[in-house]
Amino acid sequence: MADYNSMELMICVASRFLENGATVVVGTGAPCAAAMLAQKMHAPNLMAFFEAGAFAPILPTMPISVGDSRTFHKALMASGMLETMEACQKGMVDYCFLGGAQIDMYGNLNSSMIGIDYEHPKVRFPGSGGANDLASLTWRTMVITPQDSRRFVEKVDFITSPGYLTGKGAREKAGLPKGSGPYKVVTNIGVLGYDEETCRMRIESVHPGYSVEDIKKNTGFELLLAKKITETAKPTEEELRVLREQVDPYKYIIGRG
Amino acid sequence: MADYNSMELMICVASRFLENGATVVVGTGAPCAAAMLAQKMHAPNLMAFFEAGAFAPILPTMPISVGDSRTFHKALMASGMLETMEACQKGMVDYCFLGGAQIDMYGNLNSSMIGIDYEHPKVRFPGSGGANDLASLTWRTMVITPQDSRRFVEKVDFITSPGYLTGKGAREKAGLPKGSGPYKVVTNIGVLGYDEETCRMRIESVHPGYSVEDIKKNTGFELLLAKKITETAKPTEEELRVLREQVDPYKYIIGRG
Amino acid sequence: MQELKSGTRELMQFYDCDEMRDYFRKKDKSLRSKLTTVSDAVKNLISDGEYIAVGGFGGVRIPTAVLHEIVRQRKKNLGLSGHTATHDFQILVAGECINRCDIAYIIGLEARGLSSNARKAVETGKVKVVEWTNAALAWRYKAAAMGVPFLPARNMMGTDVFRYSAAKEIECPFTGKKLVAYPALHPDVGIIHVHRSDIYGNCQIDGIQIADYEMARAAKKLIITTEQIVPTESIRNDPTRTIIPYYLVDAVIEVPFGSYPGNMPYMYYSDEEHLKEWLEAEKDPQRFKEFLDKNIYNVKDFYEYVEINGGLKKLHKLMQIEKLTKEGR
Amino acid sequence: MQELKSGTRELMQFYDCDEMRDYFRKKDKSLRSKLTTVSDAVKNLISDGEYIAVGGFGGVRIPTAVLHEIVRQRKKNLGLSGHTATHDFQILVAGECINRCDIAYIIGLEARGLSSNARKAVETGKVKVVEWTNAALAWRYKAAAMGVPFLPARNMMGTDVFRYSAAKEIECPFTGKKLVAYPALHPDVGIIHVHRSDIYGNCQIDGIQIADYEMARAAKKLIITTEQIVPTESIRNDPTRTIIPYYLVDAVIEVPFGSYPGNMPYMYYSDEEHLKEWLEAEKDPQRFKEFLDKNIYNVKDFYEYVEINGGLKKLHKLMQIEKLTKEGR
Repeated sequence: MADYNSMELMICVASRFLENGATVVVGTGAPCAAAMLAQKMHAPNLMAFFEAGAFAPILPTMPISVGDSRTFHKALMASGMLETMEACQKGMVDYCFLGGAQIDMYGNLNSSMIGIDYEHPKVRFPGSGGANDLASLTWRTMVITPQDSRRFVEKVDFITSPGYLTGKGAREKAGLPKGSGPYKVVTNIGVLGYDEETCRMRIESVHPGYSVEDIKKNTGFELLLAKKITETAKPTEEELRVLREQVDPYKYIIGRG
Repeated sequence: MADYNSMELMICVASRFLENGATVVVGTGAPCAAAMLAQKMHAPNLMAFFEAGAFAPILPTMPISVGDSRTFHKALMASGMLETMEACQKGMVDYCFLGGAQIDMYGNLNSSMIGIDYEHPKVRFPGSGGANDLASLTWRTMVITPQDSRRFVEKVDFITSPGYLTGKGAREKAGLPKGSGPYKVVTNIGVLGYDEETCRMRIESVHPGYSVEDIKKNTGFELLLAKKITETAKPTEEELRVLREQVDPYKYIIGRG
Repeated sequence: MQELKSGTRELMQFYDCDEMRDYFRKKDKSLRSKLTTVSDAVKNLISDGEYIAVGGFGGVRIPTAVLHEIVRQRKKNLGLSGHTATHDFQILVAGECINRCDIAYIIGLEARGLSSNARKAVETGKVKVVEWTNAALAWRYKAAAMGVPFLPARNMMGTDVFRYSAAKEIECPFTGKKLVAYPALHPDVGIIHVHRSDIYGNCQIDGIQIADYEMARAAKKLIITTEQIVPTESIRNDPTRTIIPYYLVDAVIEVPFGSYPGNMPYMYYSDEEHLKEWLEAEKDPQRFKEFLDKNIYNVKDFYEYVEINGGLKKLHKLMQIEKLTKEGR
Repeated sequence: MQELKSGTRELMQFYDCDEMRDYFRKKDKSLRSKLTTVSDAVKNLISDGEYIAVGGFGGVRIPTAVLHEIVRQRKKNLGLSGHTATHDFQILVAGECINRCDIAYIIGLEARGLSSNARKAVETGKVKVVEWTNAALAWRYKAAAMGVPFLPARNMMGTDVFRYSAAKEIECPFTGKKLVAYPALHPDVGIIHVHRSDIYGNCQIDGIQIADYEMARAAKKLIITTEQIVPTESIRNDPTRTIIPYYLVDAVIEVPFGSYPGNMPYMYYSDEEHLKEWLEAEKDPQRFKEFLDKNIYNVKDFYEYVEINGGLKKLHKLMQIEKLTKEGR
């Protein structure tokens, strides 16, 4: 039985959601590792974009910046940021991966500030970057994040990237493209998805060694339950081998797990 | 004294309006020859664009199409049509050269159709191409055309490219950029400009061998007179030499004069 | 604020941006070979009644082989985006393939004169038209390429081109200025001839790209003919030059000298003799019929068309003219 | 139709499109040498209070020499377009040169962590901010580059980013859809580092251009630093690669390794050691002051800055890392 750390687990689990033939805008870190792992395992035809303008590179090593030269190493196209953003706006891109300091039950993400007074934030974060764009314009937003109740909050202090906003139909009513929105949240404890009727977050699978209670305990709002909650399949030996030997041999990402 | 034909005369006269350091979108034929002549005479720093995307070429010979390979021979940039059009829209381009089947006293040009029923034109012409764009977006529209009263009409059947529309202030009221509009009309008989108060066409100079009466006789509307009407300076020997030897050695254009 | 006007015509071609999102979501984006034949590409990707757009500039970098095949397969009731459509328009009208056209520039062949046959088709109403300009159609492609339903601009207002268009005036939310709004134009099929493509459809174009950058990103289906197929490795070695990425492309066909009788920048100049012959032939219906039989209907493929018009010797001359080692025209 | 909202902030930087037309009309477009020095370019082209934009991507292809010189000349009250501004933002905040910023991404250095000094400047209000996104700022450049006062898009709506922006909602005249409208952004001064330029400012960039195509066309004044000056002939031999044409450019300075400590694609990788040292130094005010004295204030020019951080030996290592012949980080 393979042993693994929580970063390795999250990357393996996330990678399985990326099907062959899909398109994904990835960032640095875990999302990039997940996309690379998917390409090497079950999705050789997963096409990866980077928001600064790189299309379908052959990644030689982990990029530090979503605009650095690694992101367009042996790419099929090195273009500009709006090439990526407009491909997303046209509906060409299936997935994006985002993170944030806070997430709420509708998948709204905050990467801008902590505090209630915009002029006087308690803590200021970098802001949207391309996160709002990707959450608005790709079809499905994925999140990879450690789970705790300070991060999974009833109400985010600031909506940087739109989830389902206030619930079903709210995105469309706000003007965002029809049919787009949050998809999965992969944490160190389990996998969360969204209830189709209410657009609220729900527990879909629990990682080996954890319970539904563990997930609830680490969440600051009431979670719904999927009809059938499964146990997450462990990383396979093959997944771990490829991840460790080919995707992240220098442990830039999995070393943090 | 140099001898010349009317095409040579028109090209020489038109070229003198293009000052050094100016920018101009040229078409094929006489405008292209005028721009090349200006560059070789008094305006080495006249920058020529073509509407299909060529910037500052070194023209080896006359292009047949405003998009053919001659237009970007040794160019500084080979881009796209919108690069040119947006440069115009931003106010980067001083001059354009247009023609048409009809022109009226406000410099409105028709290159679309003869007839009064749009669905059933008596004669159909190619249409705007880029003409409307250039007349709308560059600062000053120049016209090189033979003059007769079938072409210089009271009312054009169809406004393809905007002159001053219905008179002073009409362009701005219609939404076109402030301060732009028709500038000079160089014909085989004389040079026409526009009265600042009324924006109506006026006689500014008369070519050698012709009279103000000749211009009026060949115009289907009442022309105003500039305060001082001059006789057009003849093409100089140097102008003719450069035009014939360097600009159009195969007489593609000046052979038509 | 003054009254905001609208053009008086109906839009010939318009897809809602959410409808297009659904379409592009489903489009196969896997890296698979798109190699096919001209005949199969036309048969499988262009249906009667669809709206097409042709790359290049009328007589420059045009996909002649595909245009001829459309005529040969007797496609009917096509719509066309007439963005400086010259020889391309002439071919499609000769084959009676189109019945409607968003026009900027049609009928003419620039400095070469006018096509009497194309003119007659428009004058008699066989081809229905709506007015635009070169920039307007390019901006319509650009809106589509960006995934927005319209773009604002500052031309066309106050003229009859606007009046007989399907554009609308809007008020700028920041300045209060009057602007013209151009609706996105997504052709059903785009057809572009390029210098180089790999088997997947990653394309490079040398020299001006006219409006092909935008059109390639606007079209629902995209057919590429290319002077040569290059290894994907050469694309990956210089991805900065990729103008059309593979996931937009549905068909790739290697057609050397594929822009003939049009100009292919840096490679060969236009065949002015043949274009003149075509214009002349149009003047007499019987002669034009024979001309079309000889050059298109009774011709098997593009090789044969080139062959009967001078073959390698003619091509060599056009290469010399392009490279300025021989005098043209 | 539902109510159309507006962001609650004021626009930091906006020029009317007719005002910009007058400006661009008067801009000298003659083909003259723009060669100058970093120090003169900053002295003559950047005034206190102006609004600047920095090309590249924060730590990739950045014009470091100009940024340091802005600090050295103690420019004040500059505005900044914070389009993924990372190390560039860090430098300008360290010099206390900026007092306002249109932000998409600031404070952070992506995977490297956050700048405590930059964060403090924003948290304390020393740098006033208005919210946007990367795409929004790029579209604002694009609107300016096109010569229109705004562009429509489909992001940002429904979020607090919109709420604390100066964007507006509009209704599409063709579909009735709600869209966000982004006002044109014309920086007073754009600063871009490129791979190659001639003395006039015709520039080529290898690899992704981020938003520099648009920004170069939006800026009122444009400063170019370049890895190398090339003969104009080489530009004319491949005009397809020209990304920035000369008439947009006001100053050209040859600065080899000019993106150091940032990454220059295909040439050298970022100096992660130095960037880490910088982040570390920020943690203690006294130490940070010494760090800045050492690296900027007491340094004559960019050569010296490179020299004290390892000189040729360091540069060689970064070239090896970029070319994957040596392990980085």
